[in-house]
Formats: sequence, structure tokens, C-alpha cells
Amino acid sequence: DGASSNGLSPEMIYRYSRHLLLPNFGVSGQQNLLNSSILVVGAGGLGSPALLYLAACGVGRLGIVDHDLVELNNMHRQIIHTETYIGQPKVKSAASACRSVNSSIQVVEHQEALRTSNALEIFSKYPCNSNNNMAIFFCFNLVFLIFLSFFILLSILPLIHYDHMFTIMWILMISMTEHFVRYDIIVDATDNAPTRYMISDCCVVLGKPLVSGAALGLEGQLTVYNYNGGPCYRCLFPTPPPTTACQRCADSGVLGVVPGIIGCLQALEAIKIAASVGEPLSGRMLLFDALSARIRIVKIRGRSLQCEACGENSKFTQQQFREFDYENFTQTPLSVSPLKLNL
Amino acid sequence: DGASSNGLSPEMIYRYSRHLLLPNFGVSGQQNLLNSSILVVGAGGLGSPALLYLAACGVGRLGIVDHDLVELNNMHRQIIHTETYIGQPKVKSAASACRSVNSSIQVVEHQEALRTSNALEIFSKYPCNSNNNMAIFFCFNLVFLIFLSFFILLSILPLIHYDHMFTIMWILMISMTEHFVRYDIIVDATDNAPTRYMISDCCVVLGKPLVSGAALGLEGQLTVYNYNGGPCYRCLFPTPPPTTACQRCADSGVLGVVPGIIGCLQALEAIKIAASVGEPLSGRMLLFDALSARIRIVKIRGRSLQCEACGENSKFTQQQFREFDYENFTQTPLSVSPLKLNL
Amino acid sequence: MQLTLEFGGGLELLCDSKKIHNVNVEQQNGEEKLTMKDLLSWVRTNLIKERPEMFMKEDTVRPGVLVLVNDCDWELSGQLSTSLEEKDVVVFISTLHGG
Amino acid sequence: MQLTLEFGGGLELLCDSKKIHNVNVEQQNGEEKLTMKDLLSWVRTNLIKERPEMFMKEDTVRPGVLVLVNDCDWELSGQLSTSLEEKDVVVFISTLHGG
Ligand SMILES: [Zn+2]
Ligand SMILES: [Zn+2]
Repeated sequence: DGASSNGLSPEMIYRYSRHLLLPNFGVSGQQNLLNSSILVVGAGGLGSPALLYLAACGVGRLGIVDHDLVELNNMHRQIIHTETYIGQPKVKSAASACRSVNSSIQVVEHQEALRTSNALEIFSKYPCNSNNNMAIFFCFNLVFLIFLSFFILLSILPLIHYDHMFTIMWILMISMTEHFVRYDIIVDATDNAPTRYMISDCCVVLGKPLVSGAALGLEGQLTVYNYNGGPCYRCLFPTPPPTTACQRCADSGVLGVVPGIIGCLQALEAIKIAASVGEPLSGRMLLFDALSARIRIVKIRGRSLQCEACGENSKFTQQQFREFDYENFTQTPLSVSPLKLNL
Repeated sequence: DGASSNGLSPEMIYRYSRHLLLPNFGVSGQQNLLNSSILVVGAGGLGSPALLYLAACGVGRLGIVDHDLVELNNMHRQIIHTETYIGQPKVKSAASACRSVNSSIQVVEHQEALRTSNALEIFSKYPCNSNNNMAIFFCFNLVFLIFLSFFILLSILPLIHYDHMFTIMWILMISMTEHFVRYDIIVDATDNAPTRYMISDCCVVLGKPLVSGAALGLEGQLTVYNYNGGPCYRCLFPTPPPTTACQRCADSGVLGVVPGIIGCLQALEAIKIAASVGEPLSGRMLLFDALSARIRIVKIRGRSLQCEACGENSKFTQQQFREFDYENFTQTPLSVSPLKLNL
Repeated sequence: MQLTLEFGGGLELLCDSKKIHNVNVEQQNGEEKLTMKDLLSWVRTNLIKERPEMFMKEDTVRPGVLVLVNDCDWELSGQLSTSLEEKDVVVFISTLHGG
Repeated sequence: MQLTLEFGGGLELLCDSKKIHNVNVEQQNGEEKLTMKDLLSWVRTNLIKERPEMFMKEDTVRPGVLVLVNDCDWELSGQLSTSLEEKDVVVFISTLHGG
């Protein structure tokens, strides 16, 4: 299919030439990106730029989770959506934009609210019951692969030594598991406290790094959780804040470009982890103040031994995750309708 | 037309509600934005996010200057363009994206390379000889306005006192001049040294603030020039660097999301100036290192009395600007074709 | 003792919407060193103008507030027992959840 | 004297692609203070491995290089005559033109 020795097709070499030229990134960085899979939870203010840049840079598989519809009052900051998509699902609008920027990557739509009942499956497994065409196509692929594997195995059976049997079967199993293991990296681009706890816990349970961004008013925050022995969200915030301290953009407002900046920085951190370049923002937190144009990057605590999610004696299992009541824990609903604005 | 007492239509109130809710921005900030006009020079890596966020936030008139065509090797970072626009002018593609995000603002296309021969006109005056439909429409508008003004003036002539005549004529003249004065703020999103000197000088000659961003490899830089008595580009860099120090993204590569972050920050600075909120990044420079996730905001020199462009004894006039040879000054062409990549 | 105190993430609303406060905090009871515990009670008395429960809970900051002494999480320097020095910068920032 | 030197905007390529250098610079000729002029010649001798003309021109940095002493443009502290102190951070950064 015209792939050259470095595994990149001529079209890819042309498309990603500015990345390939980079001494600190190069062919290996791009190959890592193309082999990676990243899930962005939330296609709103943070998700818009994060998704566009992740699609453009060549992440192999890009997933989008959102249950909302595009509204006119999103348009001031959610630049991935166009006016023609008003009233339609954000996931559909965002996926279409990602594909129009880069048709060579796989974009997966998860048009549903993230809940404890589906988070583990969305983050880690291939949902064969998805109503997504691409998903069905991949399931077919998978069944085909299993059949092919057995056929090959049977045909070469007389030729191989008994000891090698297990190695071959193991390799086949791993290659098949690849189709099930869903996302390497999770990007939290959501807008409320219970979802943030839920995403972090799910990442801890599944051992996935989490790129977490937040923006409100004229400020933004960014860090990487659960990466390489670093802290998780609960290590920093073991007790949820009072509900009065959990303002949302819909209630308190946000300058559109502030989540834009944080979302771009989230894409950068996810790219660095996926491509294995540079030092991700783990154990550090970026604090952004738009009005005064001041940015602090501060050192934060490491993993807490007492953490209920990731601590030494923690037994936070998949089963416990499924049963945890995040709305009750934070005294905040996972999703609510915005307040009406009276001017 | 349904406008409420604050001058915002119900649709605007709904669209910009998250801005209106912001205590430090509010109705006055949004009105300032709606009345402002911003020109972005370059619809590439920096211009893509800058334009999308400026369009989305409600800048009244948004201009785009670029002479390039969309290429596949732009797509890894120039997220405003879609694959369907490959081979078409960047200005057309970018303008279409801006309009699809916000159809209620005026987007002006300048499909030409910025030169000393056209920069003053593009930055400051309305080009009635433009081949742009919107421009022709506005010229019609203008002629109509002038006729209307005279008609009104004549009809109310017997009713008014002679002393008020001048006041009324002055108001009419100001309102007509508004149609000629083009852009309040210039955003430099270009990619080479001679253009950067040219844009800065033009801003000095016309007294306009300049939001300047740059990105290369895994680094970015940002500052505001010629704002409120602050330095211009030549105050910082009176002598051009050797041509060997002027690498371009096409030659040295760039990680796509790095200009994304700088472009968003450029939009933010332009918005702050346009809306008259916060402290713009004048006299300070932001230095961004993507690999290590480090950001410095440093204090830079003020306006130089000896500056050849903005200094006390400088007589850099419009005429001199027109005749200045920027290519010779920097020993670099204003635009060149990129090197071919061999892997 | 000259200190720079910064409030962010909405906490500035509790002290006249002012983010940066250059303050002079005197050690009480003739004690030699000033700890974060002393500073917290000083802030509560002198800077917090409304809703103190949005800043403190019992004798420490409320859940969801990060405290940074010279750009470093106070968990790393001993939380309430962190002792402060001349010209230290202390940041109180509420975590954001929006997007 | 312990100093932190940082190179950016491509200047790091002149010194083994290493951006941050923690160095110990000794004052020469028994002089008491170290100036930026001394540091520049020290850097040129000890750190710059190739193309010194990309770093210096005559006795100062080449056009297009910003020099920052403790996050402050050296134009504000006296350029070559700026005197350095223990633990100062000096940044040399080449201006970028790309986009
Ligand atoms: Zn933890
Ligand atoms: Zn100047």
C-alpha cells in the first residue's frame, strides 16, 4: 500500500512533514501518535480545541463522549461546532469536524452521558453493541481475525514445536486484546465535580493517565493525574468541596478563549504522553489568570498513601467503582440544565 | 429590531450569555468587542485558532490577510482549514469557517500578500477598489449614507440654529469616517522576519496596537507591541538577526499544537485590548517551552528613545514606510516556497 | 513580616475581589516564627470580608482549596505547621470544575 | 558563583541541545564582581560547542537574542555591565519568526 520503510505512507509523510522534521519528535514520535488512542470526555469549551488538535496531529483513534446538543450559547467558545449543527448532538458535530480536518484517523462517537454504569466499558473495551458504524465494522474485523488466526494456527500446527505453541497463542491473544483495549489516555474536558471524581477513579481502576483541564470565568487550571506514579484527583482533593464552591460556566460565565487555551494545553499534554516526548505536567499544576496574563506552574503533592482511590491500602475495585454514588458524594448532579439569564 | 436598552439583540444576549455573566467583562466588555475591528495577518498555524476565537467571541469586524493556498502539510496544525479546501485560498477557507461559527459578525477577506504597497491601505482605510463583495456593498452603503445625510441636513436646515450646524456636520463626518477607519488592532500571525518588521512599522506609523505571536519547533513567544506607550518590534530588535537564525516552520518543523496555544493567547490579548479589560501583555513577553511544560513571563524593555520607528526623534512617515525595502533589510524574502522533505 | 498573598479560583471574591495582597503580618505572643496556622487565622480576621465558610473549615482551609507556599503545595512543607519567612508568596486557590 | 543558564529559541543547539545548565563561574583576575560581559566570554569559551557567530557578535550577543537576568530584560539592568549575584538565572533566547 505504498508504505515506506518507516511505516508511514507517502501521504502521511507529506501531511505530518512538520512533525517529522522536528529533532525532538520525528518519525518515532509520529508513529507513537498514530498508534495511540485518546478519549476526550466532553465536546464543549475544553474539548473543542483539544479534539481539533488531537485529530489534526494524527492520533490513531480519537474517541468523543458527550450527551449534550449544540446550543447557540455554546458558540462563543465551542469553536468545533458550527451554527448548522445547532440542535444536533455535540458528538456528531465534533466528530464531523475532526474527520473534515483529518480523514485518515479513526474517530469514535460515544453519544451518551458518562456514568459509573458505562465508564469502564467506554474507557477500556470495545462496545460491540454500539450503534456506531465504525464500531460494527471493527467487530466484523475482529471476528474475521479470530477465524484467520485459528486457520493459520491449524495449518502450521504440524510444523511447530510444542513449546512454541504457547508463545504463538500468547502473541495472537495479545494482538486480539488490542482490539478490546480501547483508549490509552483520557482527557477530562467536562464541567462538573462529580464527573471529575468519576473520571479520575475510573482512570485509577484501569491504570490510565488522565489529562485534566478546567476553566471558569477568566481562569484556568491544568494537570496530569495518575501518570507514572503521580497523584490522582482524590490525592489532591480527598474531600469534595461544598456545592456552593462548584460554579459552572453556565452559571458564572467564562471568557470563551480561556477554555480554548486550556484545551490546547490539554491536547499538548496528551500528545506528549502518547508520543513519549518531553515531561508531562504530572506532579505539577498550571494556574492561568487571563486578565493579568499571569501563569504559574506549581509543584503539587505526590501520590498519597492514604488515598481512597490509588493509595497503598486502597481496594478500589471495578465493582466498587460501578456502585459508587458520585452525585451523593459531591452533593451535585452529574448534569443539570443551565440557569436562565435575565438582563 | 428587537434591540434591548443595552444595545444587544435578544439573539446576542443568548449567544454571548456566558460573557455577559462575567463580572469583569459583562455587557460593556461585549459591546466593546462588538464595536471593535481586528485584522489577523496570516491564516496559518497561529491565525487558525486566533481567527476562530475572535470570530466566536463577537469581534464586530474581523479581517484576514493571506495569499497562500491550503496544502495537506498545513493540516496538522492549521485547524481552521478542512481537507475539502486543499488547493483553495486560505483566506476563503478561513473566512468560511469564521462565518460558520458566527454568522452575525462581518468577516473581510484580503486575499493578497502584505506588502509596503498595500499594508497602510489594508490596515487603515476602506478599499473601495477591492474585488470583495462585502467591500462593494459597504461602499454602496457609504454613498447612500452621504446622500441621506445631506437630505436630512437640508430638510432640517430651517429648524436649527446656525451654531448647531457645525456640531451636526461634525457628527456626520465622524460617522462617515467610521466607514473608512478599518482595524483597531492588528494580530501578527505570520511566519517570517521581514513581514514582522513591516507589520510593526506599519502599526507604529498608524498608531495601532500589535499582538505578536511566534512559534517554531516546540517553543512559542508572545507579546503586545506599540500599545499605550510600550515598545515596538524595532525597540526590541533594532538590528535584524542573521538569516541563518531565521528558521521557518516549513524548514525546521513545528509541533502543531504549539502555534495553537500561542494563537489562542493572541486572541486573548486582542480581546482584552478590544474589550478594555485586564492588563495586556505589553512590556512583558511570554516564553513557552512545550517539551518541559515551562512558561516564563518576563519583563522587557520599554519604548526606546533611539528607536528608528517609534523613537523620540524618529520621522518614520507613511511615505518612508512605502519605500522601505524589508527584504533587503533582513536579507530574507517576504515569502518563499518550502523545502522538499526527504525521509 | 512582609508577605504576598494571592487569592484565585473565586476566593478573591471573599476579599473585595482583590487577587494580590501585599501584607505585613506581625508574629503574635512574641513568638519568633510565623506558621501557616497563624497566617490562616490572620487572613480570616483581616482579609476575608464575607462568607468565611467558603475559605475555612475548622482550623484549616475548606476542601477544594489548594495552598501554595512559594509555588509549592503546602502538603510538601508541612501544611499548617509550615513556617513562613520574609517575602514568602502564599497562594490560596480554589479548584475549578468548569469547561 | 552558582548560576543557572538557560538557552532557548534554538540557541540550545549551540551547546549540545541542552537547555538548562547549572554552572559554577569563577571571577577572573581576583575581581570581586562578575558582570554579564564576563559571563558572555565564559559562556563562549565553556558552553558554546559550535557556530559561536550564532551566539555572539563582537563582544555582545548577536542581533535577535534576548538576554534576561532573573526574568528581566538586561536592557533594564545595564546590559554588559549588569553585575551578577549568587543563584541568578540568566536566559539567552533567540527570537522566533515562525507560525
Ligand atoms: Zn490518589
Ligand atoms: Zn520602537
